[in-house]
Amino acid sequence: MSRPDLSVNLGQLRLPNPIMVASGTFGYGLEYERLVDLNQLGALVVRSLTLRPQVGNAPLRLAETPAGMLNAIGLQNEGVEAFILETLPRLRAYSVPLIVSIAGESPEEYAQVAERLQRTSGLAGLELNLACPSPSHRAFDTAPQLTAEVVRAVRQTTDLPLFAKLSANGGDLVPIAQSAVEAGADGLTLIHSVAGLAVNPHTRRFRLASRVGHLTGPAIKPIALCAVWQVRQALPEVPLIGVGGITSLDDVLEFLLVGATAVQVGTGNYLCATLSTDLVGALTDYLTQNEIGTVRELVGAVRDVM
Amino acid sequence: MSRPDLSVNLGQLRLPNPIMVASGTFGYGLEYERLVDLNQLGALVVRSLTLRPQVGNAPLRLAETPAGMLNAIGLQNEGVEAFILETLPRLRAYSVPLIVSIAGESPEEYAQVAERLQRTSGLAGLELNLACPSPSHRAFDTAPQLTAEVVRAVRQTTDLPLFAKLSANGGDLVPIAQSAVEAGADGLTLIHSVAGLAVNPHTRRFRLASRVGHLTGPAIKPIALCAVWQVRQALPEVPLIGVGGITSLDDVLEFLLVGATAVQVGTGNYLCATLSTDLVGALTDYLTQNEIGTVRELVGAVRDVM
Amino acid sequence: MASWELQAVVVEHRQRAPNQYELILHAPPIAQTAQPGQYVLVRPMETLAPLWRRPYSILRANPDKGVISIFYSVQSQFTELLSLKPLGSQMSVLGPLGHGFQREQGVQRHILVAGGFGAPPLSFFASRLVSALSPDEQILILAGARRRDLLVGLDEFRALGAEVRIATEDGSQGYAGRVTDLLSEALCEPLPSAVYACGPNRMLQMVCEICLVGRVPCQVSVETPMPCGVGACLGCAVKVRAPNGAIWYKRACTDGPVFRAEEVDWE
Amino acid sequence: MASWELQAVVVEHRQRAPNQYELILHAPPIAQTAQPGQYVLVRPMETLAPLWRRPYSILRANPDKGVISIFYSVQSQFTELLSLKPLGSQMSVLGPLGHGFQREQGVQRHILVAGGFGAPPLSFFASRLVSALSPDEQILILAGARRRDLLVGLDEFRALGAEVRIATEDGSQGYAGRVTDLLSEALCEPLPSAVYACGPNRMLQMVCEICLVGRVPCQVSVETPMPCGVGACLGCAVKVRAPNGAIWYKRACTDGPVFRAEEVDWE
Ligand SMILES: Cc1cc2nc3c(=O)[nH]c(=O)nc-3n(C[C@H](O)[C@H](O)[C@H](O)COP(=O)(O)OP(=O)(O)OC[C@H]3O[C@@H](n4cnc5c(N)ncnc54)[C@H](O)[C@@H]3O)c2cc1C
Ligand SMILES: Cc1cc2nc3c(=O)[nH]c(=O)nc-3n(C[C@H](O)[C@H](O)[C@H](O)COP(=O)(O)OP(=O)(O)OC[C@H]3O[C@@H](n4cnc5c(N)ncnc54)[C@H](O)[C@@H]3O)c2cc1C
Ligand SMILES: Cc1cc2nc3c(=O)[nH]c(=O)nc-3n(C[C@H](O)[C@H](O)[C@H](O)COP(=O)(O)O)c2cc1C
Ligand SMILES: Cc1cc2nc3c(=O)[nH]c(=O)nc-3n(C[C@H](O)[C@H](O)[C@H](O)COP(=O)(O)O)c2cc1C
Ligand code: FES
Ligand code: FES
Repeated sequence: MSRPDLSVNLGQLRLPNPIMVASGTFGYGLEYERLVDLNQLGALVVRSLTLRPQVGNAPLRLAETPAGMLNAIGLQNEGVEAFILETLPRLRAYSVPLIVSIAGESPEEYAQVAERLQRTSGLAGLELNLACPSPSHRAFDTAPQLTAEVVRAVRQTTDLPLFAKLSANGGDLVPIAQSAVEAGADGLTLIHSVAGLAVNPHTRRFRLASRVGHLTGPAIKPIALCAVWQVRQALPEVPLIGVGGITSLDDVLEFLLVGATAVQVGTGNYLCATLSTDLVGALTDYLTQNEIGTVRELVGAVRDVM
Repeated sequence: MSRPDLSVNLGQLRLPNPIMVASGTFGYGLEYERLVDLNQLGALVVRSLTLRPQVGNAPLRLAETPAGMLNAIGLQNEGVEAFILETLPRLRAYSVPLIVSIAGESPEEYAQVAERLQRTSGLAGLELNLACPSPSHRAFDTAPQLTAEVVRAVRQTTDLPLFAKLSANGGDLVPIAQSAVEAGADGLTLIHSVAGLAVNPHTRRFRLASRVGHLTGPAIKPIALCAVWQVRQALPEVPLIGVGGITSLDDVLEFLLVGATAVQVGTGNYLCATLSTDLVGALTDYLTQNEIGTVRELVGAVRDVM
Repeated sequence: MASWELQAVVVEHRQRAPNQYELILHAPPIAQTAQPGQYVLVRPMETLAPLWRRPYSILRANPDKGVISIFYSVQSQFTELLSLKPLGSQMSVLGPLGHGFQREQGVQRHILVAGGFGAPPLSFFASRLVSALSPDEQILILAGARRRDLLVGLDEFRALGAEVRIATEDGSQGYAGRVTDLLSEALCEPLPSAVYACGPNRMLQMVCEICLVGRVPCQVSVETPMPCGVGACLGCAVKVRAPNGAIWYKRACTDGPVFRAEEVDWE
Repeated sequence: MASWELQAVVVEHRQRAPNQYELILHAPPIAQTAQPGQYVLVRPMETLAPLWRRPYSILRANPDKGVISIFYSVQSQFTELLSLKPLGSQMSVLGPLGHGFQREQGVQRHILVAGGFGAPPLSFFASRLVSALSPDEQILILAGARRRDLLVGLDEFRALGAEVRIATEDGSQGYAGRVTDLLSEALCEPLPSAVYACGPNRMLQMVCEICLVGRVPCQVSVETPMPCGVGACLGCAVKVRAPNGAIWYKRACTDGPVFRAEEVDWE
């Protein structure tokens, strides 16, 4: 049999394969460049950038939870300007589609970052991190009109493919997803994380300096799958990127089957640094062995138990 | 040191200790009567009862997920009438505070079940299961006014202590919690579960006949802790019952520290049938060793990292 | 029936064939009451993923020594953890659980149909049957698997002196085909028979169909997830049909795992 | 610096003291480049809880044999799983990671302060120091723990011929009190010294304070969770202060785990 076709289209954006790495979990990619062949990835999403550099939250920033983890990094990043001047030139050495994630405190801030990125070259798309970075910040993914404001502001500054990334904290995701698409998003990334908290019973203190953090990892996979499936039912034409708890080929297949066109690996990178590219290989083998010509056949192909 | 005081008050309801078993996970209690000394429990919450008997969902009803599980039992139960005639008399042999969980398709149905239970004796309280039992059903915990309707209808029929049990699917829990209390709930049980989904990648079928199910177990513990803490911040006077992922004494302490006055053990019962009463013992030892006179000292006592 | 939640000690743990392990546990109250077809829920370690305990049929119970044994293969993480349990270590065990096989009366041949890891409970059943067999009764074992190396428990069956017929789907040992073919064949032989089967659910479904058509008394041990094992969670639902056609759900963990063929509605 | 993600084979796994284990792994590229103070991230099994790999200091690296060893105690589920790894089994290892200890120049005494399981990286460091020591240089080991049975790696230190002074908080061996008391005492001796420390963070903080006051060059290896180990997740933040008072966060995993005393802001 001939080599299976792994490429997928997220609207106008064509990816060589559906395995991306998730924003913030993989740094700028360069941290992994000696371990992972970045060019084998479907896309590389860099950590969320803000208008100005951010020092991030005080420690403790992380806590391990059952099959998951909490993080509250607080958007530590060098800022969009330093990224463009210092980091992006090094990333241009790679052919991997590069997606920049944007965060901000207001629709205007998002738009300013997007506008600055629009004026540079070598980017495949933008992802809007609409989740709340810490309790003191505002989350833009908890109400349809907030989401729409950010997406609309950004859409006006750029013609790059635009993905709105939502967490699952805002109740019913469908209206929020809908408003993101109506405001101009080319696709949706589901899900960012779920709000969570942990206490160290021995010290009787919160485990995170920020108290509340983002729950990620295998623990949230059923929640993320549910989000993708529900949005897919409501918006069958909108390209979805599934993320949450992927650590194996089976996990990738689950997300594709419920309707994700591509997936992102986040916490899984910490179980094995080469997980993302290993998954590209495993997916290729799976398609070959099962004589599936194109990975797109799997998207949304889940069936009922009976 | 003298024996520590484990008793807690949930409004008017005094429990000998804060360790309860969660509705639906422990059957009617009788299934465990030869394994567990029911009288050692803080309270026994029986599975949710409906006005009429329910056969429940078709299999498959369960799926294992990373550190969690999905269930979609579909409220299989004998109905309130059979419960009162056949099961309750056997439960009356025990002195454990008995809480009956109620489910229904409308506020009226909830109220009818409550009204029937009000006319019997030997109950310590009622818990309202406001979560959605399956995709075809209506959930009453996703919007403040829906929650209020059910609680108000039930409150009018009974003077038993009344706890509203909410899942974390409705976005911000605080307004929902608030409306439950304003409508007459004496306390809140947090959380029921989180909506989740799983696919068997080998058969490409949903793992549950109902597709979407209830995610429970250790995986959701951070989410449940966050819910308890956020509601506690907003409603410091309302008694909260924490539930979600408890499998150890440390877990119990986490829930107490963020503000739960009592806790429920659900999925944990399946890791060890005697977990709930083992936890009563472990908690007693903990209080003794740390010279804490009453468990109530721990409630809400969490502090910041620094 | 009573069951116990206890910490059992590993007193023996040996590989019996490539990827087939027997684990012997010191668990006196369970050993004293265990009946063929009953099972235990075990938790090798305190890790939270895999979360559920898994059910294992009791392969043997020695009331005098207070030990039971289970037989398993490493299939995934749970069984990998199980295989690492060292001698002398403890693990949480709940059992004995469920309703096992009941000896059918008034038949001359007890046919035990084992598909792969369906063998352990039938092996236990056979050993108890043998000691109570009247002179005109006999036991026939039909054991099947996909491949020769997936056949389980043949030594035990042979040690009982029972006739054993084997089927492998790839023909690597015995008859090349399904164990259910052997069953159909055996039921053609003119001996009043009863059938007891354990194996994959789709095999059980075929066994039930064959026996219902032939009006042969038949008991099957079904497989479902069983988190609680005591009838509390209602997750292990098995669809059953009353003679009047009414449908409801029984619990595999306590009403079963052994059901009568005519009860189960396989759809 | 280069690191490798590989499947390492367990070539030796032995108990060295009650609840102290040495695990020797065949991991040639790591063995060839490992420097004292560097660490590896290991994942004994594919279970998802505990989720993170854990960091372990490299205790020894033998470039010729292609093996490294780590030293650990069973504290919780992760280390319990680790302790069950049989000979010949494989586990995922990422390393060598981080910046280790750098030999301070122009001092006559290298004081290594080890608190409990802080010993392994210092043991590795000492072994490399010894072979490069000039005649007028010496090594002093200060090893501390709460109790005698929690002391780690004394054999290795003694085998190097270095002077070893011991402190236990309960007085069960050596000086009764903190290892930092031994440090203060040692620094009173009139020898130009440098300090290298690894142990619980609160011990490190005291070591830093003592050395800053005494103007003694000092390096400490800090402990934080380290999910990625490569500087990507920014979860292992350590608060640092520039000479001008500016504050920001460095990454323990790559900028450290060894930091200079004057850098770290312990608050
Ligand atoms: C009453 C009862 C008695 C039992 N008795 C025994 C017994 O005596 N001995 C015994 O070994 N088991 C027995 N089982 C089954 C046992 O409980 C476990 O399910 C079994 O050991 C598998 O455990 P696992 O967790 O390692 O695999 P799991 O993680 O539960 O996986 C289950 C199965 O799915 C399979 N799977 C994975 N990928 C694929 C794929 N590509 N295609 C198809 N399948 C796939 C896995 O290989 C595995 O076989 C019994 C079950 C019941 C209900
Ligand atoms: C750079 C670096 C190098 C390291 N090198 C080594 C090494 O060489 N050897 C080594 O053994 N470890 C080393 N560690 C620590 C190691 O990574 C693990 O954290 C350690 O093995 C504990 O693993 P665990 O998962 O079993 O315990 P965890 O589950 O992570 O628990 C962590 C600790 O919390 C403790 N805890 C639980 N209850 C209480 C309580 N009531 N009061 C106080 N504490 C409690 C646990 O006992 C345990 O000690 C290193 C860490 C770092 C960052
Ligand atoms: C340490 C860490 C940092 C993260 N930082 C970001 C970020 O900067 N921007 C963002 O959109 N998502 C961020 N996320 C969320 C991930 O991109 C991803 O949505 C989430 O981790 C769920 O996927 P997973 O379960 O595979 O990790 C971060 C996650 C982790 C664990
Ligand atoms: C098998 C099963 C059945 C349940 N049935 C009910 C029910 O009938 N009514 C209800 O309010 N909650 C029900 N729940 C939810 C539990 O009461 C509890 O809220 C949930 O499991 C979270 O706690 P846990 O993580 O400790 O399991 C059920 C949970 C499980 C696992
Ligand atoms: S396993 Fe829980 S009812 Fe059967
Ligand atoms: S462990 Fe990830 S940045 Fe340090």
